[in-house]
Amino acid sequence: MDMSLGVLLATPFVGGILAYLGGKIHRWVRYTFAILFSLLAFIEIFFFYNTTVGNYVWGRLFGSVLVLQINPISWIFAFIVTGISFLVILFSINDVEGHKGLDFYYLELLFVEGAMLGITLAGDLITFFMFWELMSWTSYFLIIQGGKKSITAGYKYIIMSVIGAYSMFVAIAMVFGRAHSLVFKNVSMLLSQSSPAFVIWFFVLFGIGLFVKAAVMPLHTWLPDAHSEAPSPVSPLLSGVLIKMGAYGLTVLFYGFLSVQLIGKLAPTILPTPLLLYIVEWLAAISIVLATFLAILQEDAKRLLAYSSISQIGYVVLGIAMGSSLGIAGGLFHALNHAIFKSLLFFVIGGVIYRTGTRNMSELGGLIKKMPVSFIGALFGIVALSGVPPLNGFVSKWMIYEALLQKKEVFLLIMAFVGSTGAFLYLYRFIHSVFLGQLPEKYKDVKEVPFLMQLPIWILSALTIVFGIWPGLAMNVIAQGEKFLGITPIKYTLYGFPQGTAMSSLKVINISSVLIIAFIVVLALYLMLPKERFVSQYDTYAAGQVVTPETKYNYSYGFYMFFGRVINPIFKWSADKMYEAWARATKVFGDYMRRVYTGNLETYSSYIVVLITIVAFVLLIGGKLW
Amino acid sequence: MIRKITYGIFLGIIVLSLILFFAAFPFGKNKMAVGKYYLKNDINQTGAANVVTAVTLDYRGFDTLGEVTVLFAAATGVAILFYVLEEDKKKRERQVYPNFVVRVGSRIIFPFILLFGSYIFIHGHLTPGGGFQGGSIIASGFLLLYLAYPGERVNRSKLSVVEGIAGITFAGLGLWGLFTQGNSFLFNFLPKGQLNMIFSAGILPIIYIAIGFKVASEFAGIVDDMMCEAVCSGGEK
Amino acid sequence: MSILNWIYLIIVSVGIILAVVRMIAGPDLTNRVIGLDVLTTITIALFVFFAMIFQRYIYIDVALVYGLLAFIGVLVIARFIERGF
Amino acid sequence: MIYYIGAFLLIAIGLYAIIIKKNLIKILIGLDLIASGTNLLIVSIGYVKGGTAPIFSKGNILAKMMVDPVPQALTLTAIVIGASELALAAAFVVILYRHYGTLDIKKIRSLKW
Amino acid sequence: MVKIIIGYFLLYFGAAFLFLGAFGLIRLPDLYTRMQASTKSTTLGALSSVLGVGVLYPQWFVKCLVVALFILLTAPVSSSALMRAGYKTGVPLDKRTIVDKGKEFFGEGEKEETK
Amino acid sequence: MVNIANPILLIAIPLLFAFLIAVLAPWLKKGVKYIPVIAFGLNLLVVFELIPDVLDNGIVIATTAGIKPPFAINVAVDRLSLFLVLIATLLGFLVSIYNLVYIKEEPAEKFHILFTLLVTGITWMIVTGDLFNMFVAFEVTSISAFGLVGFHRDKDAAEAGFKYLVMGSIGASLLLIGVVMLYAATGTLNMADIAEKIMRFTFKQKLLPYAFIFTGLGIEGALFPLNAWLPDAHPAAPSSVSSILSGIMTTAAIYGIIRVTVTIFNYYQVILFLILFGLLTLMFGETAAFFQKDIKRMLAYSTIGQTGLFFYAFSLGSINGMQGAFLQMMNHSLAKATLFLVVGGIIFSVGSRNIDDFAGIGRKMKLSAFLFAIAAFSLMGLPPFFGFWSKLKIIFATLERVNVYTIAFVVIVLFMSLIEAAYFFRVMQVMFFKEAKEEKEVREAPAWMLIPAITLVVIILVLSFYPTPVINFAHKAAADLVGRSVYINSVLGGL
Amino acid sequence: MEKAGKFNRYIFAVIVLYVSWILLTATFRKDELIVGLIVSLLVAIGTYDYLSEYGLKHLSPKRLWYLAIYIPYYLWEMILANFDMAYRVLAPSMPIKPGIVEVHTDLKTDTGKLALANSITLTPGTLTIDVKDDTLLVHWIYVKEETVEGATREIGGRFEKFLKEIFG
Ligand code: NA
Ligand code: NA
Repeated sequence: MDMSLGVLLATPFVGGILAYLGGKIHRWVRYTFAILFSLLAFIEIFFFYNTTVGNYVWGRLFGSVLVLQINPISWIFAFIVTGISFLVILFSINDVEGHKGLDFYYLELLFVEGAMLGITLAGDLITFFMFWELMSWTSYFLIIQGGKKSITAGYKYIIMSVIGAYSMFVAIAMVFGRAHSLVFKNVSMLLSQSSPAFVIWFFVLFGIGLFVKAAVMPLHTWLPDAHSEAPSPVSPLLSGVLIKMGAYGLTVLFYGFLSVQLIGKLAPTILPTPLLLYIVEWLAAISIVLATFLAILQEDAKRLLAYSSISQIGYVVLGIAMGSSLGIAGGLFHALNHAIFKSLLFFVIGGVIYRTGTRNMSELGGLIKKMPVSFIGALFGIVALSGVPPLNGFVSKWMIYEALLQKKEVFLLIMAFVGSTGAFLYLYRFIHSVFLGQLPEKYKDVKEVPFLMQLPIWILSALTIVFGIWPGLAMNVIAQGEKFLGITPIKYTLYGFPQGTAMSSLKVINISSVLIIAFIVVLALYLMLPKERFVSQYDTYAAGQVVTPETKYNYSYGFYMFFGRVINPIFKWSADKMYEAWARATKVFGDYMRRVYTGNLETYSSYIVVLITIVAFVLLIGGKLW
Repeated sequence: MIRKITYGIFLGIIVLSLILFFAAFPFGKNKMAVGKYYLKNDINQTGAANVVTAVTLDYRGFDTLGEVTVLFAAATGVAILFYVLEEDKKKRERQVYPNFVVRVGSRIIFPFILLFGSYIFIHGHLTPGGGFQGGSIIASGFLLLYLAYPGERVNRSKLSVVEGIAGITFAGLGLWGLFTQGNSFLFNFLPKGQLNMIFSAGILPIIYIAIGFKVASEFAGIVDDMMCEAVCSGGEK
Repeated sequence: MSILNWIYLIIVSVGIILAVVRMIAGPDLTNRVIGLDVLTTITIALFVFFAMIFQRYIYIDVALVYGLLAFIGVLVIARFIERGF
Repeated sequence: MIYYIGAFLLIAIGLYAIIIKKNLIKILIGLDLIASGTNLLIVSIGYVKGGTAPIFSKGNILAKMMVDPVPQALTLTAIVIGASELALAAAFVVILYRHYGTLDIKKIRSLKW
Repeated sequence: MVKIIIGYFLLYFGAAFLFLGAFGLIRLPDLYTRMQASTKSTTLGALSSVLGVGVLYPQWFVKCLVVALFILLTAPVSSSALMRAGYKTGVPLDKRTIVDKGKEFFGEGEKEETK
Repeated sequence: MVNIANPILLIAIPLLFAFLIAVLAPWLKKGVKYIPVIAFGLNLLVVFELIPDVLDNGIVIATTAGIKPPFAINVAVDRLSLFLVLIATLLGFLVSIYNLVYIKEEPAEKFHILFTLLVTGITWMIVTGDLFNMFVAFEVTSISAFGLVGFHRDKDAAEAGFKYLVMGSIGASLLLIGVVMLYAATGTLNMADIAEKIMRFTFKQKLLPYAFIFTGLGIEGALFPLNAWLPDAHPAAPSSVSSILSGIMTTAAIYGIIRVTVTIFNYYQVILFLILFGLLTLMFGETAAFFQKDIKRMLAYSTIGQTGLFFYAFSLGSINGMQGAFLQMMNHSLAKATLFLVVGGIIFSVGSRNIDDFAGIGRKMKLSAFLFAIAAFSLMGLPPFFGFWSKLKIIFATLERVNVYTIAFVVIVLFMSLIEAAYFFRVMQVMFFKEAKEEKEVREAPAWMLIPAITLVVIILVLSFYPTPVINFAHKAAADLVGRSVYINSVLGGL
Repeated sequence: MEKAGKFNRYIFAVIVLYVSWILLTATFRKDELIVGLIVSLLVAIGTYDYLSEYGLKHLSPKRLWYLAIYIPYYLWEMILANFDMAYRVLAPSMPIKPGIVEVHTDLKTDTGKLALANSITLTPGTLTIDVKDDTLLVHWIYVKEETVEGATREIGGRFEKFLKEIFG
C-alpha cells in the first residue's frame, strides 16, 4: 500500500512528461496522455477513500526523512485537485487549441496538478514546502500564457508567492533547527513542548505563507490579476483548487501541528476563540466583506469572479479558524463546494470568452438563447454561491453561520451575511450582463460551446445538486478527517443533520434578524448616494489596483457605480498601493545601494584601504572587536 | 585635499599597526624554522652550493614552476593585448633612424650579453644568479637590439617554441622524478656531484637552464610586443 | 686598513649625493638622466668595492648585471626622450 | 627596523598613489612601489644579524653564520611575479591610451554609470 | 705591500674622479658640458676603482678586468645616446657656445622623420 | 603501471600541455585548440582516480622534491578540496570543449594557453598545502584572468582589464604581505605547520596577518566591498572565460579564505564577524543585479550575490553552515557556468547583450532557453532543483539557533533570494513570452557549444533528484574542516 | 677589406666568446672549460652575424699588435683627458668655450667608426653625439677649430691612424 502513494503522486508528473513528448508526435497523443493520466490520478484517489496511510518514506535529506501520507483531510483536497484538474484538461482541449507551445502548456498543467497533489500528500515539512514552491512557479508559467497583461499579473503573483513561501520557509527552518526531523508528527510534538514565543513565531510565519496562497486580505493583491488574466481553463484551476491549498495548509497548521488547546495556551483566553485564531477569523471576515464590495465594482467578468473567490475563501478560512467541530466541518465543506461552483462559473465564462472573445460584461448580454447550457451552468453556479437551498453552497454557509452563532460571534456573523448579501448583487450583475438583456448585434451568430467544454459544466452543475441534497456524502469524509485531527465530529446523515445536533437546532429567528440587519446596511449604503452624477469617461479610479496605462478602467457603464463612491475612502490606503510604495522604496534604496559600484578605480582601491584601516585601528585601540 | 589627508592618516594607521606587529619579530633576529633545516641539509640533499637556489628549485621548486607559469601567462597576456593583424603591422611600420653609436655598439655588445646571461644561469646553483637573472639578461640583450634596430622583429614562432620546450623540460623533469623515481614531483634523481662544480646538484642546473631559456624567450617576447607597439603605432596619435 | 675604506666610501658618497642633486634639480628629463647615468657608474664601482669589503666574489657578477641593466635602461630612456614613444 | 619601516612606507606610498593619482603611469608606479616594498620586507625578514649570504662557496662558510635562505628565494619569485604583473599592466595602459588618447583615469569611463 | 699601495692608489684615484664627475655635473652650465665631465671622469674613476680592487685581490683581477672592459664599452654608448636625445629635443646649449653644426648634420627632413 | 592518483598531476599535466600549445602553435594553428580538452580530460581521469582514495582516507597528500612537509611544498586534497577540484576540472574540460567553436578571434592559440593556465591556477590554489605557493597559484590564476579579460582588446575590455589588474595586484600584494607576516612569526610556510605553530598566538597577534590575507583573497573572492572590479571584468571577458571566472574562480578564492580561517587560524573569534561580509556582499550583489540591462553584467552581479550567500553560510561557523556553503558553492558553480555558456551562445546568435533583445529567443533557440531556465531555477533555489536543497540547508543552519539576529539574517537571505528570483524571472519572461520586435534570423548555437551546457544541466538535474550522496559528502567535508586534525596531522605526521 | 664568409665569422665569434667565458669564470677548471666551449659554440650560432663583418681577419698579428699599442695610448689619453676635465671643472674661471663641430673620418668599417667615436668620447674635451656616413658630430668643450678639417685634425687625427690599422 505504501508504494501506491508514490504511484499516485507520480501519475500527473509522468502524465505531464508523456503529454509533452507525445505532443511532438501528434496532438492527439498529447491529449490522450493528458486526459488519461489526469483521469487515472482521479481514479487512484478513490482507492484512498476514508483511509489513513502513514509515512511512506521516499527520501532522506539532512538527516530528516521525507515522507508521503494521506488522511481523510488531505483526501478531500486531493480529491478536489485531481477532480478539477481532470475537468480543466477536458476543457482545455478545445479552448486553447491552436495556441503556441501547447506541449508545454499541458506539461505545466499536469505539473501543477502534481505539485498540488504533492502538497496534500506531504507527510513532512520539506516535502510540503518543496511541492508548495513547485506549485507556485509551475502555476506561474501557466498564468503568464494568458496574453500580454498576464505577464505583469504573473510577475506579481510569483513575487507574492515567493514572499509567502519564504516566510513559510523560515518557520520550517526554525523547527528544523530544534527537531531535526520535519515529519508532521514530530513537528507537532516539538511545538507542544516549545515556548509560546516560538510557537507564535512559527504560527505567524507559516501562516503568512498560507495566507498569501489563500488570498486572505491584505495578502490577496495578486489574486484578482492572476486569476483574471490567466488563460480561461487555468482560472478554474487557480480559483477552484490552488487557493484551497492555503486552506489545507491552515487546517494542518491549526489542528495538525497545533491544536485548539495549544493555541489557547499561547494567550489569555478571554475571547470565544483563542486569540490567534480569533485574529484569523477577523481577517477572513474582512476579506469576505471587502472582496464582495470590490467584486461588485468590476466590469470584467473574470475579475468579478476573482474577487468573489477572495470573499468565498474568506468563508472557508473563517470556518476553519473557528476551532469548533462544526466550524471546521463547515469550512472544509465550503472549500469543496467553492471548488465546484467557482470552477463551474469560470468554465462558463471561459466558454463565453471562447465564443465572443470578450469578458467585458458591458459588451455582453442576451446570450441565454445562444448558449443555454452555459446559462444553466451559470445559474447553478450563482445559486450555489449565494447560499440558496437546495444547492451545495447553502449547506456549508449555513454550517458556518451556525458555528458563529454557537460561539456568539455576532459581528463576524453580520459580516458573513453582508458578504452573502453582496454576493447577490454581483452575481445578479454577472448573469444579467452576460446572459440576459439584449443580445449585441455582433454576437448574433454565437453558438454554444463544443461538447468537451460543456462536459465540465454539466458535471459540476450536477455536483452542486448532489452535494446540496446529500451533504452526508461530503460529511462522511470530513468527519473522518476531524477524527483524524482529534476533533469530535458532528453528527450527520446523508441528507443533512439529525435532530438533536447543533445544526438541527437552527435558531431561525436569530439568523433572520441578522439577515435583516445586513439588508438594512446594504440598503442604507444604496440610499445614501445621489442617484445621478456626472462621471468622467476615463475615471482612473481603479479600486485599489495599480493605475497604469494598461489598467485604466472605463466606468461609464458602471453598474454599481455608487458602491465605488462609498467604499472609495476605505481603499484609499489600499494594501496593493502599500506594496507598490514599498516596492518603489526598495527600488530607490537599491538604486542607491548599487552606486557603491562607481566604476572608479580610485574609489575601489580606497575601499580596500579603508577596510584594512579599520582592522588596523581595531588593533591599535587594543584588539577588541566590539 | 581632505581626501589626501584622510588617506594619509589611514595609511599612517596601517603602517603603525604593521610596525606594532613586526615589533614582536624584530629585524635581524633569527626567525628560521624550516630555514635552519635547509642550511643544515642542503649539501647532502641537493648538492647545490647556493642554498637559495636549492630552496628555489628543490625545496620550493613547485613555487618556481608557478613563477615560470606566471611569467608565461603574462607574456601571453601581453601578446594578446598587443596582437595586431599582420596587414596592420606592415601598414604601421616606419623607418626610424637610430643613433649610430648605439646601433653598432649594441651589435657588438649583444653576443657578450648572451654569453653573460648563459654564464649566469649555468652557474645559478653556485652563485646568486640563476635562470631568472640570466634569462632577464638575455632578454635585455634583445631589448638592446630593438633599440638599435627598431624596425626589425625577432621570430616569434621560434621564441614560442623555445619557451614551450623550456616549460615542458621543467614540468617534464618534475614528472620524470614522479613516475620513475621517488614518487615525488621534481624529485632530484640525478647524482649530486661535487660541491661548487658545474656538474653538481642533480637536476637543479638543468632546471635553471630551462628557466633561463624560458625567461629569456618570454621577456624577449614581451619586449618584442612592447617595442612593436611603440614602433608600429608611433605615428598614430 | 678599514679607515682607508671608510675614506673611500665617504668620497664616493659625496659623489653619489651630487649625482642625486642633479637628478632632483633637473631642470629637464635629460639632465636628470645624466645624473642617473653617473649614479649607475658609481654604483658599479661600489659593488665591486663591497665585494672586496664583504669578501663576496659573486658581488662582482651582481655589479655586471646591474651595469648591464642600467645601461640598457639609459638607452631606453634616451630613446623615450627622443621619440616620446 | 628601519628596513621594515622603509618597506611599510613604500607600500603605503604605493597605495596612496593608486588612490590619489589620476595618471595611469603613476598608478603603475604605485603598483610597483607596493611590490618593491613587499620585496624589501621579505628580504629584511630573512636577515640575521651578522649573517652572510647562504652560499657554500670556497671560503668554507658555516651554515650557522648564514641568513635565512627562504626569504631570498621568496623574493626572487615575488620579483618575477611583480615584473610580470607590471608588464601586463603597462600593456593595458598602452591599450587604454590607444583607445582613449589620454592617460587620465578620470577620462576613461566607458564602464561607469 | 706594493700591492696594497698600488691598489689603494688606484682606488683613491678612482674615487677622486668619481667625485669629480659628479661635481662637474653640478658645476658645469649645460647638459653637454656636464656630460663631458661626467662621462669621462666617472668612467675613468670606475675603471680605476675596479682595477684597484683587482690589484688588491689578484685572484679577482680577471673578473675585475671584465667589469672594467664592460664599463669602457658601454659608457660612451649611453652618453652618446643621451646627448643626441638631449640635442634633438632641444635642450638649450650654454650661451658661451660658439658653434653648432648639429642642425646641418641632422637636417630638417630627417628630424621630421624621427620625431 | 604508474599510480596516477597523485594530485600534483592535476597541475603538472595541464601545465605541460599549456607549454605544448606554445610549441605546436606555429605549425598547428588550428589544431592546438584540442589540447586543453585533452589536458582537462586527463585531469578528470586523475580526479576520478583520486575520489576513492580521498573517500577512504579523508585526505591524499603528495610531496615535491622527495622531501616531507613542512620542508618542501606539499599538495593535499581532502574532501573539501576534492569537492572544488572536481568542479574546476569538470568546468575546465567542458568549457574547453565550448571554446572549440566559440573562440574565433585571433590570437586563438594564446587564448587557449591562458585558458588552460587559468583553470590550472584555480586547481592549484585549491590543492596546494603551502601558503606562499597559494600566493603563486593565486597569481597564475589572476594573471591569466587579466589577459583573458582583455582578450577582445576593445574599450570595455581594456578598462575592465586594467581595473581588474590593479585591484588584483593590490590583492596579491596584500596576500603576500600577510603570508610574509606569518613567515616572520612562525618561520614556516606550510599551512599545517603554521596552523600548529600559530596556536600559541593571541587573538590580537593573529588579527593583522589574517586581515591582510583575508583582504587579498577577498578581492578575488568578490567579497563586498572589495569586489567592484568584478561586474566590469566578468562581462568584458569572452563568455567561456566568464563562466570559469564566475563559476569557480571566485569560489576558489573563497576556498582560500575558508582554509586560512579554519584550518590555519582556527579563528572562530572573527568567523562570526565575517557574516557581515557575507550578507553585505549578498545584498549589494543581488540589488545591483536587479538593475542591470546587460545580461552578462546581471549574471556577474548575481555571482557577487551568490558568493555572499555561501560566504555567509560558511561564516555561520557550524558544520551545518559550512555544509550548506559547500552545497551552495557547487550549485552556483554548475549553474552559473551553465548560464554564462548559454548566454554566450545566445549573444553569439543575437549579437546583443541587452536583455530586451532576447525577446522571442525561447521559441527560436529552444534548447538554449531551456538550459538557461533550468540553470536559473537551480541558481534561484526553486524546488526540486539542487539549489533548493542547498538554500534549504543554509536556512536550516542559520536557524539552528533562533534569535533576533538569525531571524534577521534569514529575512535578508530570503529577501535577496526574492530579488534574484525577480530578475531571473524577468529575463525568462522576455525570452519566452515577449514577441521579438523585428524578425531576425536567429539560429540555435552550434552543437559543440551546447554540449557542455547540456552536460552541466544533466549534472544539475541528477543532483536535483539524487542529492543525498553529495549532501552527505559535503557534511563530511565540513566536519573534517571543522575538526582540523585530519588535515594537520596527515600533512605533518603522515606519509 | 672584404667581408668574411659565414664560417669564418662564426669561428671568430666562438673564439672571442670563449675567451670572454674564460675571463668571466676566471678559471681553467675542466668543467668550466667544457661548458664554456659548448656555450660559446651555441651562442655564436645566433650572434656571429652581429659580432663582426670580417671575422678572423681581425685576429691577424699586425692588427693585434696595433691594438696592443693602441690600448695603453688610449688609456693615457683618457687620463690626460680627465685631468684636463678636472682643470676645467675646478678652475674658478671655468675656462670653457663649448661648441658642436663636425669631424671627418676615413675609416670605412662600422666597428672602426665606433671605436673612433668612443675614443673621442672618452678623451679630452670631446664627446661624439652621432655618426653619419663619414662624418662625426662632436661636442667640444673648448673649441679650437670650427672647420671640419681643423676639427678632424685636432680631434680624430690622433686615433685614426691606429684605428685604420686595427679595423682598416
Ligand atoms: Na641562484
Ligand atoms: Na633563482
